[in-house]
Amino acid sequence: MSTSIILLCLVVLGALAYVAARSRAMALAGGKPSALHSRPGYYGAYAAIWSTLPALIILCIWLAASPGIVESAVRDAFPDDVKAKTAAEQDLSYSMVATIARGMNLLTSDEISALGSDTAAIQAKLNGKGVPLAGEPQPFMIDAAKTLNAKAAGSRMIMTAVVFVLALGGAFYALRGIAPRFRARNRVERVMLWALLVASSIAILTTVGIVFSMLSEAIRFFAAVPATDFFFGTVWDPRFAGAGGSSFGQFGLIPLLLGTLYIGFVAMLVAVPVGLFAAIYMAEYASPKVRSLAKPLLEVLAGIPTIVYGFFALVTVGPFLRDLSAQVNGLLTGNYGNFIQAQSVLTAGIVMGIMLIPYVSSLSDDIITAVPHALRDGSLGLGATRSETIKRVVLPAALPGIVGALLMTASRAIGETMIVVLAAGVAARMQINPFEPMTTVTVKIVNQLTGDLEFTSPQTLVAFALGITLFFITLCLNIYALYIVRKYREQYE
Amino acid sequence: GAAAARDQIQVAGSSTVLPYAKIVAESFGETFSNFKTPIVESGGSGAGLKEFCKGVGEDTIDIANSSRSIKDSEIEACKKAGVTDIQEVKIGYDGIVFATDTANSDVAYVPADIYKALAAQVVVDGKLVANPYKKWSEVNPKLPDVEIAAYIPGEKHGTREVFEEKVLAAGCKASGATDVIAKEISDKAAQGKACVAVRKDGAAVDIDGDYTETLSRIAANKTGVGVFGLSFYENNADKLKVATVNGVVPSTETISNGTYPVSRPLFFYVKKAHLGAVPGLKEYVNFFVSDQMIGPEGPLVEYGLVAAPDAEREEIRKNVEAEKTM
Amino acid sequence: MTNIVSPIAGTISKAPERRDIGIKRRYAAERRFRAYGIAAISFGLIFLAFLLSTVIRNGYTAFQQTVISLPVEFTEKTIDPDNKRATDPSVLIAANYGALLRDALVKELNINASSRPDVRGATAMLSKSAPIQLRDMVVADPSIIGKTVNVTVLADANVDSANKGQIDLAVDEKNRKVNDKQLGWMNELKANGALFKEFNTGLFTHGNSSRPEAAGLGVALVGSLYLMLIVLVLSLPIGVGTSIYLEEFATKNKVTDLIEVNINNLAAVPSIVYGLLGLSVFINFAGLPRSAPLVGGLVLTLMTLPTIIIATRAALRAVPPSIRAAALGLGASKMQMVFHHVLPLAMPGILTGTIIGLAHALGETAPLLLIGMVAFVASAPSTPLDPSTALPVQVYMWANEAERAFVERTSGAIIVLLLFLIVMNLGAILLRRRFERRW
Amino acid sequence: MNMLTEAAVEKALDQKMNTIPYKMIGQDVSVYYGDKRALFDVKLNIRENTVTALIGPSGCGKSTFLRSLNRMNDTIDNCRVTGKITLDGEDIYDPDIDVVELRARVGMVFQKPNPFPKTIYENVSYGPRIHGLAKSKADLDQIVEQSLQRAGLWNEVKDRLHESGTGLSGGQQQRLCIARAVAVSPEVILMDEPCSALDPIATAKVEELIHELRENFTIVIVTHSMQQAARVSQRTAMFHLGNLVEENDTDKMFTNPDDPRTQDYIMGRFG
Amino acid sequence: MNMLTEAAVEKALDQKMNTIPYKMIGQDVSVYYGDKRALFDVKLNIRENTVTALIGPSGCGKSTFLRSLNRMNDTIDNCRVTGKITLDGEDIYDPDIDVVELRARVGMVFQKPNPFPKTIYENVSYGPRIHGLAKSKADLDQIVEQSLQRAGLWNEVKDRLHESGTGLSGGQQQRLCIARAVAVSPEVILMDEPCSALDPIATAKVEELIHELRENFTIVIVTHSMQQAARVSQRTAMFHLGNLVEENDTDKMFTNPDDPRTQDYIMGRFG
Ligand SMILES: Nc1ncnc2c1ncn2[C@@H]1O[C@H](COP(=O)(O)OP(=O)(O)OP(=O)(O)O)[C@@H](O)[C@H]1O
Ligand SMILES: Nc1ncnc2c1ncn2[C@@H]1O[C@H](COP(=O)(O)OP(=O)(O)OP(=O)(O)O)[C@@H](O)[C@H]1O
Ligand SMILES: [Mg+2]
Ligand SMILES: [Mg+2]
Repeated sequence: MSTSIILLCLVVLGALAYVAARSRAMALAGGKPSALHSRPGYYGAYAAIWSTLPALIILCIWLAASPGIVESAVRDAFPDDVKAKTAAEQDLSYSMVATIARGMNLLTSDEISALGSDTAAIQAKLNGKGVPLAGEPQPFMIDAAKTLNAKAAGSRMIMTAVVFVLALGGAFYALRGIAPRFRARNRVERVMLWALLVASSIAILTTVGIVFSMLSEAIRFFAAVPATDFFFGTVWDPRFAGAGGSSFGQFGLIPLLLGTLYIGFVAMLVAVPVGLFAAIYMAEYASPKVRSLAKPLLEVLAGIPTIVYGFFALVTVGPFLRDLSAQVNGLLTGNYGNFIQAQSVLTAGIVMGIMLIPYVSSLSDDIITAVPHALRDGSLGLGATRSETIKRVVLPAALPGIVGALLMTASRAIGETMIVVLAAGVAARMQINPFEPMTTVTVKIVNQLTGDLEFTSPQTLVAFALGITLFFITLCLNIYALYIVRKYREQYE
Repeated sequence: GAAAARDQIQVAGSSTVLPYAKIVAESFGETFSNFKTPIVESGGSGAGLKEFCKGVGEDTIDIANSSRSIKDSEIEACKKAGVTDIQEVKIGYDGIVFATDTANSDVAYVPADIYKALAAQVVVDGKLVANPYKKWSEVNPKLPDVEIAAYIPGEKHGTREVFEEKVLAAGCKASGATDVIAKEISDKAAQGKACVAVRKDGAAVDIDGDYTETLSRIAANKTGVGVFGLSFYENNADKLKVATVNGVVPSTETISNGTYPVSRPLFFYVKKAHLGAVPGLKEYVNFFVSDQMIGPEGPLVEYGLVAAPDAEREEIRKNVEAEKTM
Repeated sequence: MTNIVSPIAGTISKAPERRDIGIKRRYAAERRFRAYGIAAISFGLIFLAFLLSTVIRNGYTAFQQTVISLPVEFTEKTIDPDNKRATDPSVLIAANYGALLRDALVKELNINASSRPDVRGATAMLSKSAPIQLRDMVVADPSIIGKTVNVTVLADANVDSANKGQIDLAVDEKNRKVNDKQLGWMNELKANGALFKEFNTGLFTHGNSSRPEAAGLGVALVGSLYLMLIVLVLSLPIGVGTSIYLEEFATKNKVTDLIEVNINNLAAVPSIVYGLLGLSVFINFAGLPRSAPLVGGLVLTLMTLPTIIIATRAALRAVPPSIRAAALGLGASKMQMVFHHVLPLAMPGILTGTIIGLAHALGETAPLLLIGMVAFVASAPSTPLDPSTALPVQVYMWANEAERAFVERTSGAIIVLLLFLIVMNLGAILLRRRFERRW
Repeated sequence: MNMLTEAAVEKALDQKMNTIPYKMIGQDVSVYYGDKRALFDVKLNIRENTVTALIGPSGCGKSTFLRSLNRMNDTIDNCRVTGKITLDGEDIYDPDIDVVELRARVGMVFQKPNPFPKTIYENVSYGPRIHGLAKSKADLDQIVEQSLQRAGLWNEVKDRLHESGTGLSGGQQQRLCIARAVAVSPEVILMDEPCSALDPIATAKVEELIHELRENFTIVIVTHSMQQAARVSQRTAMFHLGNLVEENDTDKMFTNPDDPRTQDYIMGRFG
Repeated sequence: MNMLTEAAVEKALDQKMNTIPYKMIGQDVSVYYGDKRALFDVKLNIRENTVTALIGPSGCGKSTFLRSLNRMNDTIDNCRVTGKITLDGEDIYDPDIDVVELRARVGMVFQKPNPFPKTIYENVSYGPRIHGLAKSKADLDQIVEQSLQRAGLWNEVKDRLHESGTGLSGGQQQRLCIARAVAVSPEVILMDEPCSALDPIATAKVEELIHELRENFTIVIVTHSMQQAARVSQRTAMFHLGNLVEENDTDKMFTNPDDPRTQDYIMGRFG
């Protein structure tokens, strides 16, 4: 039975269990719901959970585990000469066996027996069914594939049986356990709590996934380039080695890191004051009409694709700043030379800052609005002006939330790519002038990953090293930020 | 999962080849109404080949587009994953041109000028020094008296290698810098690299984006010089003025007959194992290399591809027919 | 009203000496503060207006398309000379429909049919998709053969640009995509009413194409719709569930601190890294197909989760404890307290997080690059497992096209993307307003 | 412990009310907020169908004790309760006990009015709804009306049942909270200064309601008004600095208290 | 209107206090919350250095009137005030008037304790600091100590001035709010049921404080305790359903009110 049909059956079974348990509970209570410990719906949910959840868990585990078990069984049956080969070659053989097995499932049993062990014919036949094989299969593979299919089918049959037994057993068990004083709600809520726990574990799993999806390639990078050259190098020039350096090039992280922090800092310099003041105005001064209009409008800024901002920086903001600087310079010194480059830290920072405004404003607005009114009354009643109230009472009370919002904004600034590419360029330089171009870690990650470079060379692999390094750096920053927030948190009410 | 067999060709790789592959894919879908239009991913030659070398099977891609030939290490990686029989198909050439804003006067470069203007180190008075030139006219009095600002392909681009090899290295040699470098640097590999190292003081700007970005940069800085693909230039001839190299105006003819020096071949790679299995794949490859597509009259050339000479095309087709692998 | 100060009743007290509480200075500060607020909002809105007006100015023309209406004679001789269509329908597909159009155009413009350059110049004015259009007409209804029908076909992108005045006629003829002769023909057709602009429905229905005039956002729209549905359906419950667990149930200890830091950190992970994750987990490990909206949706979900979680937690934290106490005191379980009282009160904040998160997801290209969604896809996906692209991808790809006609389409696509965003947000904003209440 | 219990039994024998069974028994109840100890070994029994008033100066731990009777203290992170409290003989701090069920049986009205930001109707009907006390909409309507009437609020709000509960005045809000608690018909009702926001008339009504409820319910009320304690309660307990100073019949307490501190407090000599 | 004023004048002649000047005069004050009218043409004068108590059943508009005296109603979105209120003869609703200065002169203590989520010290020093009343840190320290002492809180908190104000018990919180208001030394202090969260001892302290403050300040207090009104005030005003029923000397009010409704209310006949 296919997985989706099993799932469908489970859903139906769960629904039936729900209805049955609910009416049984009602019957036991004599139609008086207050005689029950929990509302009747909870009894229904309890039975539904018992009838589906264990079965589902077993189903998932089985589906995840059985291919591995079948694989090892099939591999054990490989001829000795195959087993003598390297692990990589065995892997290849197995993947071919798996492909053949998959292909055979598309054939009728008559076709299979007609083919016998004619390997070339099998390849042709499978090709005809749209299943490509890397080469002509060896005879042992045909048998192995047949074993694989047989074992897989057997496993599936047992699984189906187990799942249905579990489902029916669970439903029966739950129905039998129902009694008026039975604490169905507590049980259901415990399952809900577990569901919530599982939801929050997804964040952890994501982290694990990110680390693992980068780790192996990062290790390959560090095998080629010494870690010290990477972490402490001050030159980023992957194709040109410095005097006496490695044979690949210079992979200095520091200029990228500085660029990341610098551009992020300028962006925050724009976004934080503008966003915070906008939030304060919307929450404290603006009429509901203005607020309900301005807030979603500002939120549009967050929704514009960053590539649009990028071109905006490239075509409009950059040249504008350059010409402006030339004018200013001319007025001051008489020399009409521009001191701001068209692509610079400043350009990228400003444009990115604009993109980040709604992150600060919308979140802070919600947080400021949530500060209890009594606090404002208290301050106003003492003769404070509105702005004093905001500065001294409302903002401090809202601070933990606002810091959270700012953290998220900063995070977004660090992770942004397109704007930087177009507004600040891709040149990794180490300098402190905000009017000159610099670049960021993320830009290099994207570029090294998506270029025409050889995918096996350190030049591409460095992207993974950069990714993992950035990941740990931001992790440290976040830990520090949490510490700061904890220290200054003020609880109201 | 044991999904049903795939009925759509999957292609990934170079963004330079993408427009050509797109045209072919679209025409293929229109001409062969029994096959679905192939999916052509962008993402770079490296990423494309990486996917290509993941293995054989309907859950892997069939074709990798590439703006450079596959490297040995990549073939090795392919082999490790079971991708043994790879068919290399050259589709033509990509011309690389220098262009400025139309408002500028005509420019004519020789590689030596470009080398002197853009190299990290140049020879002055027989010594290797950090590039001192600020204006083109300092490099060569015949060139315009404007600040050097060149928008060259970033290091992630395959074009960069061609630029280094065909322009900088050639200029290095022509200007006689090679000898000085050979004297000052002993390591052979480092000598070659010194020739093609580009200055990093802001006069030469790496562009990691596409040619549209270069175009925008030139629009923002009218005296700048950009490096473009021939096709891109031809589509924007009203905004750009092309420069001659060694006195030759770049065009499909001058490149294909070899007089214009800066060009590179474009390829795609096919998994032989997929040829019989993925419906339409064989037809697609044949269709791609037919004169109807890559011939001098075909839509690819109209878009800006430099067609390979007749004999070469014939050779390509023969190899495809024979399913010749690397 | 002066008579209230009756001499007999209590007199009005004399005001005591005023303390100096710096009223002037403080009011100036107040006004400044307020002005900062107005300035901040105006700054944001002016930039928005500027950005939008730029986009719209560049892109509004994309919503119109030049078409040419021609009386096409579906001559049997050209389509099916050997009259085999009854037995072999494929002849209808292979037939030379371009010739029909060429003949119609030659006749319409009175061109000397033997002048090859002229004929080529004239047929170049029609889209290369036009023959396909005729073919589809004939395949759908073979009885049309032999008749003359007025067919409206797409004009070539260059003609379209020229018709919209986007081609600089001052440029030398040979550096121009439309030559003077073609301009003359265009004017002639225009005068006859055969060449005109109409609303560009193709922009919303067609798949991607290498021909600007035929390229549309159909695939991208469906793809983005799938993506957003998946992101919404997954990230909202998971995000809210996580936040509820961390905020209401988890005991505050090192482990929850770790999770909190971890989530904040995920928000800082560059989006392309999520692409790497998606590639290795969903495609390589779980075996899901490339270029599929399902995978894209999963990747974007993971990317959006931190945003939603952070916003939701802030919103939950802002719900007054007295409400929780009230519910618990009535004998509500903690679950009931959360779902009946706390969550509805936190809804505005949650929706804000969702709006921002979804907006971010809607505009993101980088992670899609690695899972194969930045691709040329011609036909719309029918399930979330079929290859597809998304709106920002289409913007990204069109922005990189060499042909000039894609410039307006790029801006047009951005406009559509923003409209999509607005429609999507409108729902959330209306919901948010319903939940918004001061207490 | 045994000794203490014996002493308590002896004391109980001395009293007139010794025939009334205990609804709740508190033994050596101590409460800590983090390191800070707010209650010191309080031993206080609550008699069935009796109104017990808790009095004492501000900050002496009245609310803290009250909240430990229905485990509302569980919701305060760093709050820890030791000792034993039973309800009908069951230890309410037993891990097996269902705190939700406990709180449905031991209802609570808080010091600060805290209506839900929902309509008045929803505020009152919430409890009955989650506990399944009403079979039909009509049932529910009736419970709502009855509860509001008992809380003396019905006439003021009957025309705006579907307006927000937070729009009421302070006094009205508190009465709404009382109505909400009463609607669940718990066995014990804990009230933390329920009348501190009410005017005398409304207070009188609530006191009357308390009187009426006493027939079926056990009530514990914290009040800072000695008069109120005298009016409504049969038993009074006096706290000071986290200690239970004295627990006695209300009549006795206000006329002839055993503990000199009670005397002093009632006479207004300290606080 | 004229007639009413004349009647008031006659009434005033009858009173003993007619020599005390008016600090605030309210004429025909009506307050609307959106469409709902909460006060109907209230005419009430506040005498200088006098404690005026506002009494009346819950929801009758006491708080509303009080809040209109320092324009705290401005902060409620849909609230509108008509009529005229003057402070020392100046119309406080005049567009030229400065609400900040007004509120610094007319301070307020609220019904629900609302300490800022800051330390106790910062809570009290907040007002003096924004108004620049202290020249030095020592000055400020002194103001803080004095205010806390006046509010009867000093001994309880002097060792933890730098802990959070929200960590105090309800009663302590309210006294902190009183200290905070007193610290600005306003001319008029409005108190909205300031003692509703306090125990009798603390209440007595606050009442004493009110007594003490009366020498220098004008005080308006809303209370639901008739006893308290009788104890602390010299004048009492009785509200009912948004109308001012009667305003009179406290003594007279509680012994021989002019209006039968006052009589009824004091006797507990309605509410
Ligand atoms: N959540 C808390 N955390 C820390 N300490 C607390 C907390 N709640 C109360 N306390 C402290 O515990 C002691 C007893 O407080 P409780 O609220 O029980 O007093 P109370 O008798 O109810 O006073 P009041 O009459 O003012 O309400 C006080 O000193 C108070 O400061
Ligand atoms: N913000 C508001 N919006 C709408 N109506 C309100 C608002 N505040 C008060 N009211 C209404 O105005 C009337 C007077 O309320 P007010 O708070 O002045 O009464 P009160 O006499 O202070 O009562 P209490 O003794 O209960 O505090 C009440 O009917 C109340 O419902
Ligand atoms: Mg208390
Ligand atoms: Mg009030």
